[in-house]
Amino acid sequence: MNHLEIQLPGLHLKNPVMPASGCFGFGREFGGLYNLSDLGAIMIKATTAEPRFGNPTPRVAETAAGMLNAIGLQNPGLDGVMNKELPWLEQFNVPIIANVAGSTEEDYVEVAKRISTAANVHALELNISCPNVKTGGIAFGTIPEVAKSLTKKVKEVSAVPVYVKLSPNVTNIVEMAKAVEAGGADGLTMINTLLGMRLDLKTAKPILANKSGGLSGPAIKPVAIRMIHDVSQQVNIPIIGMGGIETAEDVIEFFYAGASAIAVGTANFVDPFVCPKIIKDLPELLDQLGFDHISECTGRSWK
Amino acid sequence: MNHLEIQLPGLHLKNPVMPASGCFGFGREFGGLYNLSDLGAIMIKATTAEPRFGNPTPRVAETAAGMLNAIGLQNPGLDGVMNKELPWLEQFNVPIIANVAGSTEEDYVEVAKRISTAANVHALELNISCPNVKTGGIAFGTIPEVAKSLTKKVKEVSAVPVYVKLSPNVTNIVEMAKAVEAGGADGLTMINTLLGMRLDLKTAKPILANKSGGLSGPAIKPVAIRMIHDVSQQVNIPIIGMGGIETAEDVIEFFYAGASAIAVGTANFVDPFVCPKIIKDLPELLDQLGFDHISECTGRSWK
Amino acid sequence: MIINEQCSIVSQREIADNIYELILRGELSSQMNEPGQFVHVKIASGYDPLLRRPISIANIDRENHEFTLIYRKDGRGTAILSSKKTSETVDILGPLGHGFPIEETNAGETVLLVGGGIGVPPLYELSKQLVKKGVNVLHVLGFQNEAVVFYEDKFKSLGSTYVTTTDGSYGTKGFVTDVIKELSFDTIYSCGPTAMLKAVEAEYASHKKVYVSLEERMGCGIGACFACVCHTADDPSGFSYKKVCTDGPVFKAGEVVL
Amino acid sequence: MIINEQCSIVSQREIADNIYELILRGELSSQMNEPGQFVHVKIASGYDPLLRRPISIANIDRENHEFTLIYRKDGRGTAILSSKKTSETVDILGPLGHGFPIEETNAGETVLLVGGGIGVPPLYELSKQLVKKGVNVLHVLGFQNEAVVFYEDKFKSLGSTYVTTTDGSYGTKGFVTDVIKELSFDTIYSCGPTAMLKAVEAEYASHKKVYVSLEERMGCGIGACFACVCHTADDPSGFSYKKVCTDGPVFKAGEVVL
Ligand SMILES: Cc1cc2nc3c(=O)[nH]c(=O)nc-3n(C[C@H](O)[C@H](O)[C@H](O)COP(=O)(O)OP(=O)(O)OC[C@H]3O[C@@H](n4cnc5c(N)ncnc54)[C@H](O)[C@@H]3O)c2cc1C
Ligand SMILES: Cc1cc2nc3c(=O)[nH]c(=O)nc-3n(C[C@H](O)[C@H](O)[C@H](O)COP(=O)(O)OP(=O)(O)OC[C@H]3O[C@@H](n4cnc5c(N)ncnc54)[C@H](O)[C@@H]3O)c2cc1C
Ligand SMILES: Cc1cc2nc3c(=O)[nH]c(=O)nc-3n(C[C@H](O)[C@H](O)[C@H](O)COP(=O)(O)O)c2cc1C
Ligand SMILES: Cc1cc2nc3c(=O)[nH]c(=O)nc-3n(C[C@H](O)[C@H](O)[C@H](O)COP(=O)(O)O)c2cc1C
Ligand code: FES
Ligand code: FES
Repeated sequence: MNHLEIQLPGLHLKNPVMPASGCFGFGREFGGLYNLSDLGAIMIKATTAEPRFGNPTPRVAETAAGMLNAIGLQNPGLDGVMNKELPWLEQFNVPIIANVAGSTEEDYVEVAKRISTAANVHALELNISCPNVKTGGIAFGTIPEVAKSLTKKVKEVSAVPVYVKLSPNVTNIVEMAKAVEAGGADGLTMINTLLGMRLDLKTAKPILANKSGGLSGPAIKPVAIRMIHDVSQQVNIPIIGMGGIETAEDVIEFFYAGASAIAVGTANFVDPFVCPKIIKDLPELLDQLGFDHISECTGRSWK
Repeated sequence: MNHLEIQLPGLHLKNPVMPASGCFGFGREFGGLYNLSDLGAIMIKATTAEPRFGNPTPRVAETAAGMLNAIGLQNPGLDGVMNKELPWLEQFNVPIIANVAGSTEEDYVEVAKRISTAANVHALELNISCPNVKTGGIAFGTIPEVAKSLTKKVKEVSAVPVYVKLSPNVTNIVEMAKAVEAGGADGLTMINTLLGMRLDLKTAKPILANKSGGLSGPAIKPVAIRMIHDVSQQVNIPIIGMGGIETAEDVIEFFYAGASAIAVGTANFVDPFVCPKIIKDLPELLDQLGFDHISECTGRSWK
Repeated sequence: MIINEQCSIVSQREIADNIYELILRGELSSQMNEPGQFVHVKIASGYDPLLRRPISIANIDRENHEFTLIYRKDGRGTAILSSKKTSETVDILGPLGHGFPIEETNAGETVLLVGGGIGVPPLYELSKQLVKKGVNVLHVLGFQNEAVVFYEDKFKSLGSTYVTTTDGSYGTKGFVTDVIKELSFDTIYSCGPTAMLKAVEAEYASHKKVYVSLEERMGCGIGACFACVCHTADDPSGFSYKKVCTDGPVFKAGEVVL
Repeated sequence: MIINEQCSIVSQREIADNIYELILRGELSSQMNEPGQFVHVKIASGYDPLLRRPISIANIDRENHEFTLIYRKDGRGTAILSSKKTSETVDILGPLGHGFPIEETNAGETVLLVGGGIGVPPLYELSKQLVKKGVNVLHVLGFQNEAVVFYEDKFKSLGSTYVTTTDGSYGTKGFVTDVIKELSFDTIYSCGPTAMLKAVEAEYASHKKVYVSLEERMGCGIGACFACVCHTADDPSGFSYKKVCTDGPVFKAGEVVL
């Protein structure tokens, strides 16, 4: 019996473990380390209409149990992803979730429309929450009405289900979640990074060239758990949870909070084999805890 | 020459290091470990009009490089603090900053009015940001107009300068800071804790009896630095910074961000001697970095 | 006086399944006297893990400036602690709290020490001090199963010792309360799971002197953070409270709400 | 092939002021060949510190399954690493990146190896391989001051070695570039601070073969996170880029913007 198989809108997952967007590139590097078909899905790096170089370096800084990044959505652009990256990924038996980003509604719509037609893209992840881009973006992730309208527009053009990625940098995450649900989102992914900064003791200036960046890693796990716990009780669409996951135990904690699948970000940098390791560890942990199937864990903290 | 002396509204500080509210009780326990007169100031535990028992236990949980607490503002009430705690603290040559909390505007006003008349209370810290109390409180810390109005009312009755303690759990911290400045705040203290939660692997339930709690410690330092960096450029009142400070190096980072003094919270639990240790370490560190006085560090990250 | 000291590890060994005996050397042993007090252990420098761990003092050897902790490898902190080797140091804050009041018992009286699992360790120093005072001690020690029984011989050398295991794999099958019924005594000192303490209190607090040692999640361990409070029994839903870390961990039965 | 392995510490010693030589044993040494590659070091299990640290491979000893890292105790991570003792293990991911192309030099040619500070280590393995191939090697090594000079004798045994110190406390006072002026050679391989690499590139890239090894803050070290990119020289403000961790750390001068 398979303890890990999960069905979500657009996604038939062998297991609920997938690398988080931006922490796995387009899979090529990890493809050299293990078989990508072992993964539940892959959330590929944010794709924008045009290629982007992103921010100047340094782009990462370490913090206590976390890291800051300000990559700035570097990516080869829609054409590059459609013509090179997605076809390369077709050799693996793994659904792709395409992370879609932009500065204007039109950007999002354009990327969503085309990328959702790719054979192996089974769902979109609307990145309305990237803290590292200067123009426009922030309103999409922080004003419920704006997020709802964007979700609606993207839903209209997308050939596959649409998940919206929520930013934790808001006063009321439940309100944001409800807004995008009302806009037609098929699911939520949460959380993106917290806004943070580190200063250099010697220069007094920010370590990141972009000054501030997104905080990820174990440090933010309690914030993610709290938000998923609160949101999952108020919406009727599934949540893919993320934020500091490193172990099978963390995965179960996210399910208890209310997640139906999870993504692993920063931990891929610490241990590039972490995703297959978690997938391997989960069945035994479920046994120990007395569950037949991982889906029994979803929402147990409040059910 | 003294490298550490600082003047802030209402406060003449021998040095800019003080324990943060709720992490030092009313000083009695630490008074048995070292001379409290060595401290720049003491931020005492939140005082409410009536005594409170606070939340059920467990009230703390550990997280990666941080901790969650949901003490729930346990305190002996205004009478208890006025009649027992503050008089006991008079034996030390140290200014007290009284942390004022409540559920209604009237509560705040009542406590502020009376406690600000105590001989050793040199400033108030309006706690509009405690995440661990169910009733009312949340609006004060998240809606600019509400925070401004409360600040105004408290300013009208307070015999000493008023600092407002900001919550990090908001979309726009600068807007909150400007609102309380417009309300007449003499200074800001930031940040309070981030909302977080931990679940127990065996029971699937939150570890804290209160379910969610406030995240503090090194994990939140990058969030604090980012917020102080952003706010200090937009207001004309001083900031007492806090959030994960453990060392003299951390203190300098907070000054660079824009703080004019700092408070140490969680680190007091890890090392009860941490405040005097930081005070001792600071002069040498300033020397190494080539500063004559710590105030030269304030805001260097953006100046 | 509370002291913070880097204590050196004299020895560390696994004395039962996942149960470790850690002997430390430090000057703060000179401050240790009361059985039932605890120390607050910083497992590793840095922030992994961040908070200290409260562990009871199981044995005091002031002459050699040594003291013993016995702990179960449980979560992240104790797992890291168990990997430490002789010659390494451990950051200790202590001694903390109020222990068992041995002055409540006189020479010639009979005392029952009731321990459950990882609540057994502080009873060892307590028993030693009572015996020295001329008190008769009986020990009833409850464990999950045979694999986690420890210090039985040490307790035996101080007084009669009854061991129970939940699964019957060693000693008497059942709970400590099953054995206590058969014994006569003047005072109970007890440490272990709350369920056990409650049972002991319910049965004996009305007609015997009973002292119980509590556990609660702690922040500071020194009374400053209000993490570890409990209601007092005379005001079970009011403002009145006791702190486990400084007013306890040992309370007279009936003093606080378990 | 990239391998992740717990390597055991064969030896660790401080070879100059705050400069440590760490010899590790592991099967991944069998994958090491190219001088100038690096490994990604997880300093401690757990999250303090969280990220891996990139450190160049200074010496490969495939026969004994050993390799050497030389690093400066700098921040939190290297401080913890320096406290590790023989018999402990270190979590290594590697070998990573592309190193110096020794195939660009033929036997009989003269090669100049220019190292600055903590950029010196990878030049040692490089020099060994070049000498083995029959290339004449000259070394110019720049340090801050006498206290941090290391491996001079080892380099001397491979070829002429010139040491400079910024404060003149040892060798020639000044910068490596002051010494290079006096020498004749066909190719430069260089590793050190960006300022030094820039100076070398500006002076020699137009008429000599020059290779430089870059440093950049890294996340993954394997090409997935885009932390370590630099612009290519032919498109200095466009989308075209190279990753230091996988395309580098060694680049031909003029390939990327320093
Ligand atoms: C006064 C007192 C005396 C104690 N004496 C002993 C002893 O002699 N031997 C022994 O094995 N154990 C003792 N304990 C329990 C011991 O403190 C915990 O087992 C230990 O803290 C678990 O830490 P961990 O890192 O392994 O677990 P984790 O689950 O990783 O710990 C996470 C957090 O929860 C806290 N925590 C977890 N379990 C407990 C618990 N049962 N009580 C209090 N805090 C807890 C930890 O201190 C830490 O802050 C005592 C507890 C108290 C309050
Ligand atoms: C390809 C490559 C090879 C290197 N080889 C060596 C070597 O052989 N010997 C040596 O001593 N050093 C080498 N370095 C530099 C070394 O990586 C840093 O000194 C080290 O990461 C500092 O870690 P820390 O924990 O002591 O400092 P911290 O300041 O605590 O580190 C904080 C974060 O910043 C990063 N960081 C800090 N300084 C640097 C730096 N100079 N370059 C890249 N990341 C940095 C750390 O990796 C970490 O993520 C190399 C760097 C690169 C990129
Ligand atoms: C280096 C880096 C790059 C990221 N890039 C993206 C991105 O392109 N799109 C996106 O939606 N999220 C991005 N994220 C956020 C992650 O997908 C994830 O939401 C976040 O890091 C929290 O998970 P973690 O703590 O497991 O890393 C990035 C995170 C990191 C660390
Ligand atoms: C146990 C605990 C209790 C606290 N109680 C209060 C309080 O009563 N009033 C208040 O304004 N802040 C309170 N705080 C927040 C701290 O004052 C401080 O803002 C926060 O912990 C961040 O600093 P730190 O990371 O150094 O702990 C409390 C924090 C902790 C950990
Ligand atoms: S643990 Fe802080 S008051 Fe008891
Ligand atoms: S460090 Fe991640 S791409 Fe180079």
